[in-house]
Amino acid sequence: MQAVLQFLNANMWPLIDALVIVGVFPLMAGYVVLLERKVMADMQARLGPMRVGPHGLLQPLADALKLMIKEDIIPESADRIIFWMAPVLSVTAGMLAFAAIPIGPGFLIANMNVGLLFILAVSSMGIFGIVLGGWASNSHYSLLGALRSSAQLVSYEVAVGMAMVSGLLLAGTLSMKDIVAAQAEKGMWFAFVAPVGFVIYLIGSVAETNRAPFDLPEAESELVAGYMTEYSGFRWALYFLAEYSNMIVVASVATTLFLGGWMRPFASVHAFDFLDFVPVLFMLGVTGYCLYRIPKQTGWDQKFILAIFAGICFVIAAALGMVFAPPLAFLKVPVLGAFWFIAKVMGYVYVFLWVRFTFPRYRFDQLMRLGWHFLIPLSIVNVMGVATALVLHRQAGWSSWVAFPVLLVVTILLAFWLVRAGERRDQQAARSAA
Amino acid sequence: MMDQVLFYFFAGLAVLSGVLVVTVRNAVHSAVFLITSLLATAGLYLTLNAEFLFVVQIILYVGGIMVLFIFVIMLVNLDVALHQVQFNRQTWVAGLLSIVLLTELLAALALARSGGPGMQLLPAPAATAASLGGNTEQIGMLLFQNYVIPFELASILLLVALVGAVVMGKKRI
Amino acid sequence: MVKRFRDRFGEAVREAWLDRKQSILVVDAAKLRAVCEFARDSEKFDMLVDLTAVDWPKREKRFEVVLQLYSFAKNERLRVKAQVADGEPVPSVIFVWPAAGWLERECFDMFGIRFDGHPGLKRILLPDEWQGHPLRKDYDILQQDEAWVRENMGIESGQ
Amino acid sequence: MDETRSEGMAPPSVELAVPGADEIVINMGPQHPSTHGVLRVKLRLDGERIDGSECIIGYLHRGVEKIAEHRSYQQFAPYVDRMDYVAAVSNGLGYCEAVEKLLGAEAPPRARVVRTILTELQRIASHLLWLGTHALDIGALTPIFYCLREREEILKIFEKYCGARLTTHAFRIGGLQYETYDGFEHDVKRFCDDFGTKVDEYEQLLTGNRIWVGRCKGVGVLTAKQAIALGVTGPPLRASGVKWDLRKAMPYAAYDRYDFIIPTGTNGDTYDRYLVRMEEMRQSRRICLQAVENIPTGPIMAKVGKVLKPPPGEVYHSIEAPKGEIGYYVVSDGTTQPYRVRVRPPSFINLQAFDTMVRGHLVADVVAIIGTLDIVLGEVDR
Repeated sequence: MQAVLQFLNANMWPLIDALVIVGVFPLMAGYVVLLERKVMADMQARLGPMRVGPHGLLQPLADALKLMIKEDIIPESADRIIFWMAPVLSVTAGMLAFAAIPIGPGFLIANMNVGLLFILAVSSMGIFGIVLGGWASNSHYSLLGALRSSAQLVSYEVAVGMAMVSGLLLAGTLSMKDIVAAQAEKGMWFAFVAPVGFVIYLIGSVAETNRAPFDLPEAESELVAGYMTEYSGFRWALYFLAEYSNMIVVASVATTLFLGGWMRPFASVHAFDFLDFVPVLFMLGVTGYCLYRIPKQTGWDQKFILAIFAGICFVIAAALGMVFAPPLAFLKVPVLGAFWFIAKVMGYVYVFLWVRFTFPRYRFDQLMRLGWHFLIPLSIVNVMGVATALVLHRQAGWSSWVAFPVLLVVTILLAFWLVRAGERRDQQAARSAA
Repeated sequence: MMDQVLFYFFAGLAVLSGVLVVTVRNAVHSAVFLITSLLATAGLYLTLNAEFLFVVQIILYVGGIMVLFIFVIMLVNLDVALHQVQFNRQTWVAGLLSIVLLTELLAALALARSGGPGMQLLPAPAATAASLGGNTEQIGMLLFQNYVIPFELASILLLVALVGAVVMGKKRI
Repeated sequence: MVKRFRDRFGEAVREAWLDRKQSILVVDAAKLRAVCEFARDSEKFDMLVDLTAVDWPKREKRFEVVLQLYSFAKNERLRVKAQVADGEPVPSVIFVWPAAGWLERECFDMFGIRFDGHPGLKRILLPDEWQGHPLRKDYDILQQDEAWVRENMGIESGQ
Repeated sequence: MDETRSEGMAPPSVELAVPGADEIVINMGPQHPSTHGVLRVKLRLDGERIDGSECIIGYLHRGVEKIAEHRSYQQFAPYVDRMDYVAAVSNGLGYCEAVEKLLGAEAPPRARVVRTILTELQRIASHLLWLGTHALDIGALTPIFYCLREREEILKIFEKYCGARLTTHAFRIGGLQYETYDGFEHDVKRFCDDFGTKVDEYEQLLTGNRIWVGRCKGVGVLTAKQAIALGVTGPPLRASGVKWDLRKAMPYAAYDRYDFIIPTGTNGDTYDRYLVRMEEMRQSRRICLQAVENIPTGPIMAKVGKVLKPPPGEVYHSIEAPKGEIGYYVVSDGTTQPYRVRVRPPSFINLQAFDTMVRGHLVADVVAIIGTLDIVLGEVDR
C-alpha cells in the first residue's frame, strides 16, 4: 500500500494528465465529428447539423447519448469474447499513443526517449482491433474489410515509417520533446527542410487511418461498412472513437515532427512577436461571433446555450490572455504552446476532411500500387537524400541552404521518374492484355 | 516494490498466456494469447529500462509478425483445423527437449551466481542506461561498431530468406 | 426489300404489309433464325431492338413472336413476326443477336414460349418456381400464384 | 461456330457453372448500397478477376404490361411514369406519341415544343442523378449534393407546370393538358443560364482527377460491335463511338428544328460514357435555350376525342430517353383498351451488356460498371 501511494505521489502529474486525456478526449472527438460534418456540409452547399443546440453545437452530446443507450447487438454466430474485446483494443491503442504526445511543453504524460517509436508501436496495435473485430463478426463483409484494412496498414506503415525517419535524421532524437526543440534550434519546421517526407507522411497517414480516398476497408458502396458492419451501439461508437483518435494521433505526430510542434509560426523571429496575441484575439473573435448570433436564435433555450458557449470561449480567451500578465509569465510558453499545437492539429485534420470530400476512392489494387510502387521507393530515396544532405552539410561543410534544396530537387526528379515508369508499366500491361 | 509487482505481473501473464497459446483449440484465440504473451514480454523489457527493446518488440512481433499470422489464420479454413487432432504423439521427445533446456537454463543461472568463466551477471541495467545516456544510442553503437559484421550477416541471411520466399511463393516470375 | 426476302425464302415469307408506315414481315416460325441471319447479314439490320410476343387466343396459332429490327446503315426499322402455337418451339435468335438473350427469357417468362437453342432459358422477372405465364390473355389480372406468395412472402395473397 | 461466337462474345445469359477449385462465387445484393435498387448480381471469381456474372432481376416487377391491357389508353399513361421513375417525362412522351401514331393524330406545334423543353430538362435531371450516384459509388461524396441542387431547380419547374415532381404525367395523348404557367420561359432560361457554368464545375471536380481517371479509364469496355450486337442504346452506345441518336435519326417532338450535336466517345469505357453524358447535358441545355426562345402560339391539344378508339393495327414508336431507346409497341384491336402494350426498356437491355463489360475486371469495378450503365430497376423489372 505504501509503495502504491509512493508511486502515485511520484507520478501525480502524468496520471492527472492521463485522466484528462481519457476524460476529455471522447468529447473532443465528438466535436471533431461535428467539425467534419460542418465542413462537409459547407463544401456540399448544405448547413449540416442545426437542430441540437445552436448551429448543432450540442450534436456530439446527443450522438453520444444515443449511441450509449442503443442496443448492443452481438450476432449469434459471432465469437463473443473477441467480438466484445476488439473495439476496446482499438480504442486502447488509439488513446495509449497520447501518452507520448506533447501538447505544449507543459502537457506531456511521458517524455520517453523513444517517444516516436512508442507511438508507432502502439498505434500499430490498433490494427488488431480491426482484424479481430472483422473476424469475430463472422460476416463476409467484415472479414473482407478487416483483411483489406490490415493489408493496407501494413503496406503504408513502411512508407510512413520511412517518412518519419527523414524527420528523425534531422532531429537526431526520438523524444518528442527534443524533436520540437531541434526544430526550434534550426529555426525552421522540418516540413520545409524535408518537404517530400512530409508529403509522404501526409498521404501515408490518410491511408493509415483508413480515411478517404483510402477508405476501402469501409467502402460503403462495396463493403457496406467493412469491419464495423456487424457492430452497433456503444461498441460501434468505440470503433468510431478509435478512428478519430488515430486521426488526431497522426496529426499530432505530423505536427510534432514536421510542423514545429507547439511553436508558433516564426517562433525565432522577434518581428513576428505580435503573433503571440493571435490566440487571444482568435478566441475573442469566436466569443464575439457567438454573441452576435445570440439574438438570431429561435427560443430562449437556444439563446441560453449559445450564451454559455460564448462564456466558455471568453474564459478560454481570458486564460490565454492572462499569460501576458507579468506574474504569470512562466505560463506563457505552455499555454500558448498548447493553443498552437491544437491549432496545427486541427489544420492537419482539416486537410483530411478536405481530401475526403473532394476525391473519389481508389481501387484496392491502385491503392496497393501507389503504396508499393510509388510511396515506398520514394520514401527510401527521400531518406537517402536527407541523409546525404546532412552529411554534405555536417561533414563536407556545405551550407544547409545549398545541400537540402539540391537533394530535394534530385528527390523530386526521381518521383517524377517513378510516376512515368508506373504509367509506362500500366500501358505495357494494357497492351499485353489487349 | 512497485518494480517487483510489475515484474511478477508481466512474468505471470507471459507464462500463463504462453501456456494458453498451445492449449486453446481455436487458432485465432491462440494467436490472441500469443500477442498477450509477447506484450507481457515487452512489459518486462520496460521494467528493465530497455525502452528500445520494448518498442521494437511491439513493432516487430506484435505489429508486424502477428498481423501476418492472423492474416494467414483467417484465410485458412478454420473449420477443418478444428476437427483435426492437434496433439501428435511426440510427447516424449518434447518432454526430453524441455528437460534438457531447463537443465541448461538452471546450469547457466548457477554458473552465473558462482561467477564462472565469462558468466558474471551484468551490472544492473538501470545503471547502464543512466550512465550511457539512453538505451537506443547504446544499442546503435553496439550494433554498428562492435558487431557490425554479424549484424550485416544476419541482414543478408534475412534477405536471402525473403528472396527465397518470394521465389517459392510466386507461381511465375 | 420484301421481294428480296421473298426471293430468298419463297413461301416462308407469309405476308408483308405496311401499317402506319411501318414495314411488317410475317415469316414461318421454323425459318425465323434463317430469316434473321439474312436480315442481319444481307439487309444490314444489325440491331435487334426488341423481341416480344402477343397472345391471340382465338387464332389457330395463338402466339405471335414480334421482333423489332433496326438498321444503322439505312436508318430503317423492320418488324418480323412469326406465329406459333402453344408449346411449339421457336428457333432462338440469340446467336444472331446476343441481345435476344434476356428478351427471349422474358418472353418465355411471360408467355411460356420456348426458344430452341437458347442456352439458359429460364424465368427472368418472376421467381423461378412461379406457376403460370402472366401475359397470356387467359391469365387474369387478379389471378396469382397464391401458393407461391403464401409460401415465400408469408402473406395470404399478393392482392 | 458462328460469327458472334468467334468474336469471343459469350451469350449473355448462360447460367453460371459450378465453380472449379480456384473459383468462388460471390453475391451482391439485392440489398446492397451500390446496386441502385434491388438488383442482385452473382459473380464468379477466378482469384480477383471476374470470369462470369449473372444478374438476377425482377424484385420490382409490377406487371406494367399486364396492367395496360386492363386500362383505357389514357388511364395507362400515368403507369409509364412509374417505370423509369427518374425520367418520367421521357417515358410519358414516348407513350403519348406512340398512341398518337396509332390514332393517326399529331400534337399541335406548341405542344411539341413544350414537350421538347420538358423532356430535355428531364434528360438533364436524369443525367444529374446518374452523375451524383455514380460519383458516390466511386467514392466522391460531394458531387451528388451539387447535382441534386440543380435537379431541384428542374423539379421545381415540373412542379410549377403540372403539380408533380417525380411521376409527373406531364403530357396527354394528343398534346398537353395544361398551358405553360406565367414565367415558364423565364424559369427555363434562368436555369439554362446558370447550368452552363455548373456543368463546367462538375467537370473540374472530376474530369482531370487522377483517381477518377484511374477508376474509370479502361473499365467496362464495350466495343461498337459488341454494343450493337447487344442492343445497347443511349449514352453507352454513343460512348462506344456509334454516332446514333433517335433525336437525329428519327426526329420526334420538335427536335428537327433545333441545332445540337451528338457527342460520341472512342474507347467505350466508363470514362467515355461519363464524358458523353456530361456533353449531353450541355447539348440538352442548348436545345432548351433554343426552344424556349421561340415557343409557337396556338392550341396545345389536338382533336382526339374524349374516348380513344384507335383503329385496329399496331405501331412501334421509340424515343431517345436519357437511358437509351425507350420504345412502345402498342397493338390495338379497335376497343378503348390497348390489346397489348410492350415497353422496350433501355435499362433492361443495357443491363444485359453488364456481363460482357464486367469480365476480366476486379470486384471493385463492378460498382463502377453498374453505375455507368445508369439503370433504374423500376424500368428493368417493370
